[in-house]
Amino acid sequence: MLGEERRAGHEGALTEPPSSRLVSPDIRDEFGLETIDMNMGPQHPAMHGLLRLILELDGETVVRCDPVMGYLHRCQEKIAENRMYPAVIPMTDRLDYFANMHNEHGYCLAVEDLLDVEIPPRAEYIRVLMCELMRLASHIPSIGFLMLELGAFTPILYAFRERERIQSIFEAVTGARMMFHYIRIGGVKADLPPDIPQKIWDYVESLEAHFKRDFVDLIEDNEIFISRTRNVGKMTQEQAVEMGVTGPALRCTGVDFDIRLDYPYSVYPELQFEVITDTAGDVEASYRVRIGECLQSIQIIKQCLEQMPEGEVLGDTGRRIRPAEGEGFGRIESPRGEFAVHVVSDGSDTPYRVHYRDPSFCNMQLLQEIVPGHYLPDIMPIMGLIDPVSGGWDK
Amino acid sequence: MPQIGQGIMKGMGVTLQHLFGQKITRQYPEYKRDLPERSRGMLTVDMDRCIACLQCMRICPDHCISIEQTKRDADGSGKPKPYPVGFVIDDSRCMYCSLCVEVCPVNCIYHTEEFEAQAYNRLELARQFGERPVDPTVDPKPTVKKKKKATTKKAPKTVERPVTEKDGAA
Amino acid sequence: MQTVLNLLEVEPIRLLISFGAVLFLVLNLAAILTMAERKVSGYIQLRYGPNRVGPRGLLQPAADVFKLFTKENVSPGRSDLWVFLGAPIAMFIPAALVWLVVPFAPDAVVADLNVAILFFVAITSIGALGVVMAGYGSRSAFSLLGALRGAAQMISYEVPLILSLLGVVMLAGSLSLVDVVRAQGDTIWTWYFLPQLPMFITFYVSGIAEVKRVPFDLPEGESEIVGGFMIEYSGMTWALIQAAEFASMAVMSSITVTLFLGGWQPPLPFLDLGPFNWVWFGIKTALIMFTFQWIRWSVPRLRMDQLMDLGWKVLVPLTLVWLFVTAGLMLLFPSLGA
Amino acid sequence: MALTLPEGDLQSRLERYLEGLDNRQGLEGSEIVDGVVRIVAKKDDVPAVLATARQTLGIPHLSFITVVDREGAFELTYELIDLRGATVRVKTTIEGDEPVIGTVTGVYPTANWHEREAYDMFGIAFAGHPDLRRTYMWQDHFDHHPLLKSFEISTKRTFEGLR
Repeated sequence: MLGEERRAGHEGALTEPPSSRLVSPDIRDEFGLETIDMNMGPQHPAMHGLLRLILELDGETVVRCDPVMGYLHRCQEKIAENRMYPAVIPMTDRLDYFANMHNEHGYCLAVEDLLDVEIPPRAEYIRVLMCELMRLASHIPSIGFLMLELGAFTPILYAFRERERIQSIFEAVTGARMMFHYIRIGGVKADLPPDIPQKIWDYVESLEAHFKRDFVDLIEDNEIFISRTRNVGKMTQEQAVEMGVTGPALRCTGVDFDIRLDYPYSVYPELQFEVITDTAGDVEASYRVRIGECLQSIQIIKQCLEQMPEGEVLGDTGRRIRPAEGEGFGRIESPRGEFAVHVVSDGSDTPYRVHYRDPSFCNMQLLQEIVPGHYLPDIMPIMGLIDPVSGGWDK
Repeated sequence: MPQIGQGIMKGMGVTLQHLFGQKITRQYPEYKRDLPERSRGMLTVDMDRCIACLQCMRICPDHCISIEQTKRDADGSGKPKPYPVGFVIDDSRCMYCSLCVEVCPVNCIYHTEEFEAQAYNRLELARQFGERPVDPTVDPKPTVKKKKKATTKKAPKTVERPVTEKDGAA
Repeated sequence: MQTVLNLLEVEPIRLLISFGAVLFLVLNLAAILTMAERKVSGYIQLRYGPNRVGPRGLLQPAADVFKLFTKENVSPGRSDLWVFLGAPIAMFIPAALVWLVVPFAPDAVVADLNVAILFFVAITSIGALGVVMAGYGSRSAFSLLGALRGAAQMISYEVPLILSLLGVVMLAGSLSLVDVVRAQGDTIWTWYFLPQLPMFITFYVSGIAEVKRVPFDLPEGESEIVGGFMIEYSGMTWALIQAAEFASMAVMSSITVTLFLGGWQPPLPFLDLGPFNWVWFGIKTALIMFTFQWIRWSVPRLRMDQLMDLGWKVLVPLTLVWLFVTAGLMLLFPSLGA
Repeated sequence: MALTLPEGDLQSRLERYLEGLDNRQGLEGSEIVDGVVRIVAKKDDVPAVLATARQTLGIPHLSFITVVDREGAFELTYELIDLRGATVRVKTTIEGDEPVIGTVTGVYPTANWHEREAYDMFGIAFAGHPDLRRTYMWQDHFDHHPLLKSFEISTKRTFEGLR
């Protein structure tokens, strides 16, 4: 486990659990104490997208936290019901806009489940390569966001420098910087341009070289960072699983659940990587898990580039995609957790029903559970632990 | 007991390195990056090649393409063929997904390298390519009479949805 | 001409004119500091900072001021208007007043009070009033939280701030800042920051807390309470608050320099610039201000309970212990005192 | 507090789940296809089936609840995963225009928001749900359920008559 030996010298930081800060209602009534109602968001500089939190504050202590969603709701599921199968893919890009590739991949897996199409091995490798680059491009900014929420502005710009570089690679491969529309039903849109494998290799090498300086040295040992994140948002494994948490937020409690290994898809069984876990289940642990996963992603990218076979990149799906009646499921490990797609077909060329299970939506339930008892400034690091994306929870 | 301030000093060392380091800002209007070959800019249409097959209009997820179709004997072969008299691409809706480019059978719609679109009015962003302007906000109405032309099958009308029953799975 | 110069000798007029000059300096300093802040943050963050207005963006502050002047001054409905509008003034005036006693050079001080340190302490603590006024007058939950945090923080950090001054006062044997600087001598190892190192660190840290900068910017707490007490301000009132913040930051660094880093004294005797010794004062102040900015862009923010812990459980005991150490040493070696 | 995840190889676990669920409830159908235990249950049995899955069989995670509007009937899919490769898919059908089904928030607290979403989008009432509010749509002045097939969208293009 990552954090154990680091924590050994720091036991003093643990005081009482946050719930002990709550004043019981009886006492509040007896002394006539009042609470403040406060609206955090939807316009709030540090909120992840458009989320409104209705807070009840007792001084600085949060008594009740009620997330209100829907400010970015586009009813993607209804949109998908009125579009042809291939035309839904660019819409899935808009779901979790920090993990577009994963959304496309999940949707395509679900439709391929319906179609039983053969996917060429090179396409599978390209998909995994792109998804892992996307994971880097999502995890690194989320570390930056965590720091931004703690009040340090600088790491986010270092993070976005990396994201921009990855986006430039994506632009050369897919043609767009953010809304890629690259993974298609039956493969990927086009083969990698000839110079791109070398560019990706060079990029991950250079990232490895300065990753430690910019995202570990700058943050890891900072006493203020440690005091702000250690034992903040602490949850047990049972609590996390009970609330349906997946992804780094679950792994930071020590549950080594990773869909890439447990429900293998694509070519992940052929690749060597570890599932990063930590035991503490607090914000600091989630930061460490994300750092570890970035390094694992770099390893996966290198393996993909080394093992990538030659060949076709788009399987034959016919001119019109019109699956038989039935339903298809796709489940992938997005940077935020389990992203699952359920597609129901009625035999026409538009899906009868598409359901997205987005990790941001499910992980956000944690807010109601663990925020009460924390101080107001702790809400932001806890949001950093969950790392939700507005397009994800609002579909 | 770690030395107090050590971690902060380490972090400040990193920021000091960056203070004198290479900057990454690009001064945009003066400096423009070379776009990669595949980059997807604004769409344009080569109207001479367009055969008004309406594939792009059908596939477009945003309904940003509207085509007004007539029958016209444009090439003087004596046979009237579908002809796009009006063709509009509404850039205020387009999301550059490139689906229309992929379905086009004659490669007449393609991406350019332009990406800077601005206007004071949303309708100004609707670019007209045909002889006759088309209102992009109105759904295209059929103008072609259904003839016995040898032109393949019909568009799928409202497909009957199977009511209830478990589908396939269970 | 002669009469004008003679007028300068007359005490109230001299005071007014020189204070006017200092005020002018302070306002410009605030503008320059915003520029410096943005440039430093830009360079640390791999950016260039503002570089469009004027050569290398040097006219950016002027453009900002122009923009803020033309901006509508919005006050929230149901706000307590007089308190709301009075708050920026109540914040700016103390920040400007302290400059009265800052010695720029041996004779360049507006008022060489013999209780200058007391004056400094008294005036800076008024700043908390402005914060409370702003938070109360805005009638918003965010402002209220910011004001409560600001009041608690500024009053708590007054204590270590004052305690850390006492060592210097004991060593110099005077409350006059000019005397303090004179007592430090013109070599770098005789300045008070070496014998008073814990006091210097305490003063520096609580100085940052007093001027509400990262890592102690809880009253603003941009990512939590969105600007805190100044959330509702716009236009010139906001600009005045900003000017007050930057002026108090400059004041804090100049007082730090005066008390611990030898004021206008050159670091080594042969570097004495004679009448231009204020250059040394400027360089040292700029350095301290740069460290303020450097820290600001490197570290996250503390939480309220941690802030209080740091103040009351670390800094106050540290200063008290060092106060006794200083006093004891001075008893043992009377030559230490001035 | 450590959590115990199910052990044993995939096939035996699947069989155990199938057996465990089949024995207790009178199911309408149950089979194992491609590493998925597919269960069809009666509407009223669903909370009991899920309670068995959670408490007796120890399947810890409810992945999602999908509702499909079959125009006249609603088909619900509860996807349970045991975090180690096995999936249990419970399907049920609710007939009628005013669908009501028992909540499973008691066994899977994570179902809370999934059920709220289903209520918001389809108007399915979950009896016994602690906090049945809309998730996305306006809390008041909005009586529609957008994912129903009867909810027409205004921007739909039909292409009817176009070649």
